[in-house]
Amino acid sequence: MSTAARTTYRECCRQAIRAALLADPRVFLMGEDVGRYGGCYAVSKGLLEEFGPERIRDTPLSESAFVGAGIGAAIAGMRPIVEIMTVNFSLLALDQILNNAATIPHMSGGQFAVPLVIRMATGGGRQLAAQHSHSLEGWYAHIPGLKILAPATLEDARYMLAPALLDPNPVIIFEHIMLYNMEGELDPSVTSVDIEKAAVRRHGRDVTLVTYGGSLWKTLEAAEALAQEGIEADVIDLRVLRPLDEATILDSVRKTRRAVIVDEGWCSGSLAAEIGMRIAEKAFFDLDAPLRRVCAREVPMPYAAHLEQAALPSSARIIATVRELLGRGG
Amino acid sequence: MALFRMPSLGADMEAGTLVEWRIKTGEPVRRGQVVAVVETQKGAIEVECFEEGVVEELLVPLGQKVPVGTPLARIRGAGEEAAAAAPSPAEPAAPLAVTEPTPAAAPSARERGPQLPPASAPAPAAARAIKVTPAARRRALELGVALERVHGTGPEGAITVADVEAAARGAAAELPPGPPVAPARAREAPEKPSPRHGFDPVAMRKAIAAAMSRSKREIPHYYLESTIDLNRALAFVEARNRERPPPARLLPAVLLLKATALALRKTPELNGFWLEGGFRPGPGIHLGWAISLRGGGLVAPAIHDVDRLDLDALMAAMRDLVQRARTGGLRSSELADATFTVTNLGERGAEAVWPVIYPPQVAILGFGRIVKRPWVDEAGGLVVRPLLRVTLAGDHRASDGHLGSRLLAEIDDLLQRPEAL
Amino acid sequence: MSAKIRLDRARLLDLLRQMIRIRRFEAKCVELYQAQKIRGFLHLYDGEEAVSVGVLAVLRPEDWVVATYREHGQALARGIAMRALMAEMLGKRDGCCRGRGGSMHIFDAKTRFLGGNAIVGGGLPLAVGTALADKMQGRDALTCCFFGEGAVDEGEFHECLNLAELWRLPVLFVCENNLYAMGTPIAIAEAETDIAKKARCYRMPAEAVDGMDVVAVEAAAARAVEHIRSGAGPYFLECRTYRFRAHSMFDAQLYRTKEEVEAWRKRDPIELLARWMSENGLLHPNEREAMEAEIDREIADAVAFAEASPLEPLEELERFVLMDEVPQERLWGEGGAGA
Amino acid sequence: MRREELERVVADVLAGIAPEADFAAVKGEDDLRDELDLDSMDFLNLVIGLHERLGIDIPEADYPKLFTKNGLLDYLAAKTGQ
Repeated sequence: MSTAARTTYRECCRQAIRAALLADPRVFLMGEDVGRYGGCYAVSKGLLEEFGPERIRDTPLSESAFVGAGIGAAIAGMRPIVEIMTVNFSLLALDQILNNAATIPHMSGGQFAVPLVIRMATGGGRQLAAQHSHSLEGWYAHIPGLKILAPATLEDARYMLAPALLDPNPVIIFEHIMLYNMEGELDPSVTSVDIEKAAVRRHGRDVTLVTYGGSLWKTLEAAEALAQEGIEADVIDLRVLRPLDEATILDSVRKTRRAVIVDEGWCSGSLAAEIGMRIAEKAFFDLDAPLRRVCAREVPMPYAAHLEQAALPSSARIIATVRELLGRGG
Repeated sequence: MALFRMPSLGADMEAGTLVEWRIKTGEPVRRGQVVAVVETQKGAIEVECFEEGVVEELLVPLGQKVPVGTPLARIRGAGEEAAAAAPSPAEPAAPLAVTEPTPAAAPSARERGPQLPPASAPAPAAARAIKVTPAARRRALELGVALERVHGTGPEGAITVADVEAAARGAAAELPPGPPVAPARAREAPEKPSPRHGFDPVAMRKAIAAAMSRSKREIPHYYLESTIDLNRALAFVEARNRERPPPARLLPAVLLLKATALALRKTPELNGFWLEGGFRPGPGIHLGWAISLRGGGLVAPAIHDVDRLDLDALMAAMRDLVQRARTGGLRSSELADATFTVTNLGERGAEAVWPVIYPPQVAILGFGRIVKRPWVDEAGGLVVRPLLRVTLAGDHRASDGHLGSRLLAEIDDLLQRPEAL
Repeated sequence: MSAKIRLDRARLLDLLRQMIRIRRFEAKCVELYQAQKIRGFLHLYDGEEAVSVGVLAVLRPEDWVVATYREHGQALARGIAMRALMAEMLGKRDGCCRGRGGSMHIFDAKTRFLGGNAIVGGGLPLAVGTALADKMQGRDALTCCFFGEGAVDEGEFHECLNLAELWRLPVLFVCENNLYAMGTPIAIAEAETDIAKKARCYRMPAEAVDGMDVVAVEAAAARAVEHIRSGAGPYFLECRTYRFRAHSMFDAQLYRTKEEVEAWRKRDPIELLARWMSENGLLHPNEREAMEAEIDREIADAVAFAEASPLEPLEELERFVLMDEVPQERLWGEGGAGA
Repeated sequence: MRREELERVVADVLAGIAPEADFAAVKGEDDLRDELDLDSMDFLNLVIGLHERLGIDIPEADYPKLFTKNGLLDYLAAKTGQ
């Protein structure tokens, strides 16, 4: 049995890409500064030296062109991994993602699949302000034809890429910027993960906390604090934002009868809204309390640390929301 | 305006027959007053009312069998205006389909012609004002609990599932903590219950069959047994009784119940319910005490807060309960809210009993017959001692044998120090 | 292949026949549109036939074609069956996209026809991608990408020309310059109206050609393809053409004069070729009538086929939103290497 | 107190404990507890009833003397005769 080695989320992302490049000659990495610079968040550092410029392609700053090129290349037999520096920049490629990647399989009557993986950084917390800090994965989760993943753990960061590349559909992987430095031991017993199911990261009877990505750890922290007060929470890590693993959410809510959704996206029209609505549609008569959300405050992400922290979901806000839901105000 | 409804006295009760009104139209009623007697498959049960006010109208005639939740009477609160005579169209008295209308009633119904409720019957004011969660509303329907009398503890004061279940178990959850209520209420028991209050043995057998089948089907029982030396406990009872006239005397069973209740304080995981796939702790230590009935059958009414009763109060409660159980004078709140059950075979029973858990409780304790047997005492000497075999059946979904063992060990320990009980 | 094309009679007759086939197919489409059998937007290629026919004449089966929403000409010239095309126009199950694409989104995996792209400029990145894949996998294939001069306004045009040249990708960029982006004349949209010149700024060989002269188009395309297949990177062709009809069906054409249209009609690519062939004894009397009669029979058959085709069942609505395989690879073999 | 009177008092007290019990049908040497299905609580209630009706003390140590019908009536006769 191998022993657990100390590693980081960033290293797990890198090893996942490396393993994919080794496993399949059709795989290549393409994006801004992925080669010589080593990746904006240093995920692809060292890969250029190992795999060469054909397979670790620095691109010009033309998101639409290189994302669209990834789509075309996937259609024509390759398995591209396209990196977009941050979700805010992905808007420059939204045309290609929505109008081509997500629609061509259906629009062509099933003649063309787009086996493409797009990775991008998301989320706030590093004082990067309003053009580098948003969580727009909920927008992407709105789009039929895409699969949306949000690895929150080392194991998911390490092992989600392989099934994503095997998938015949365009898969977008959102990596939260606050997780890259997260250190831990990669569970040696895990050698693969699925990209279909949510994971219940903590079990409890009193309330269901639904979250994903960077918010998972705040939510788990809140759940531990609540346990000290005798409130036991189920914590669901969605992992897959589209298609949603509705069964896991509903099973939990039917048990606990209460749900709080924690989502770093803005509240209005959010993924949290979607999850809440699904619960309302399918588990209404199991609810013993109103649904609640803890989302980012509705402002462009500010720069100053105290403002940014106030805008982001926090474990304190999660705790307060759960307390209120269980009638334990104060 | 409040409605007094056919209460649910247990998860297996679906309907009841109104056999006696203890109130009349125009009379005042107090909270907790026994207002009616209802015949169930478990026998006649006095039913308390949880409203204050004046009886405005009795809605169900004697002898009618109605489903749980059916309004039985309308009670006008203090200061409220008298309402129109007709029952609220949204809340019609609903006889069970199996009940044939009496020949006398049928013609008058024909004379009146069909009476359909208006298409848009307004909801009763109380139903509009209170907040109830969807799950609680469904649970209330299942348990036949009138939401008007449930106190909400959820967000914005909403009634939650836990509130409904607490209300269904009786008024305990609504009363402020204080002296136990069971002995005080015992004084209201009728001296001579009418013969029709006896239990129907066939219906009772069916009820026991349903509950016990469900238990054995759903609950993975585990069993633990200990033999306890009762030498000190019996000597304590004997010495105490020697100085007292018969009405003040104790039975050894009192010590067993008290020891059980005190031990449960240390293992709260065994005192409560398995509901919706999870354990819910009981609101207090309310021991169901299995009482066998003459002519067969069994009831297990609850004695509330046994851990807080002194031995004399507990003995009084037990005597009262046995008396009323055997004459059919049990109250609604006593039958539905035990958090743990004890069965005691007594001096003429078998040496040990492996009891079956009463769902949704999670454990039951069985005391066998006290027998004299050889025993090795603390000094290692062989002696003859009165021994008692105590058997715990636990719900393995809710607890493990380790916890059960702690309960038995604690009971043993307490029975070796009877003066502390 | 030499850049000089052989212009024997059979070859010229085929060019003429293809252009007439497109023209008459679309005329039938207008009829069906007005009978409300075709709906949505319908963009006609009337006047521009020489561009697709001339360019696609020099392509090979393993090459990719990326077109715009005005792509009936490219679809027919590329060899997509008229029956499947007409059934798609009618939104039927036997349409090439099973009724999901319609006029603006024609796809055909067998001929590597990657749309039917109805976002102006949106097809260019795809073309860069298919060319990148071909190059990385060492396949001797190119991607021919059609777009209008309106796409030149888009950022994607510049991103893609840059990227294709930067990476020396086998892309033939074909700009169908018909002078109007919907109703916007190029003069009020572009500071520099010489489009080929823009391409040259990206160090890409580029030429402008008379898009009404199918022979000239074919000759230019042949030169372009030779350059690309030599491994020298992309090539840019601006075909100057004109659409005789409205942008789409519901267009009062307030942006141009009837006189301008009439002047261009004198340069109708079909009549231009037919007249030249007649003058040189290459088109015999009655030959054109016979050709048109045969084409009309094919169109009638395609309409009958499309009318008879069933509708896609509603249960199939959500099919192909997510795929469970990569069907184009099943068609061509792993890696898309098959031809 | 005469034996018939005592027998009536006992039957009366028993009726409150076990309404269907037929004390008259019990034979002299039969164990009351077995014949009338009395458990320890019933027996205590019998003792309490007799104590209240007859005003006599019945120490716990004497309980075994009360188990048969004859024993009970003899005991009560002796107590009330004192």
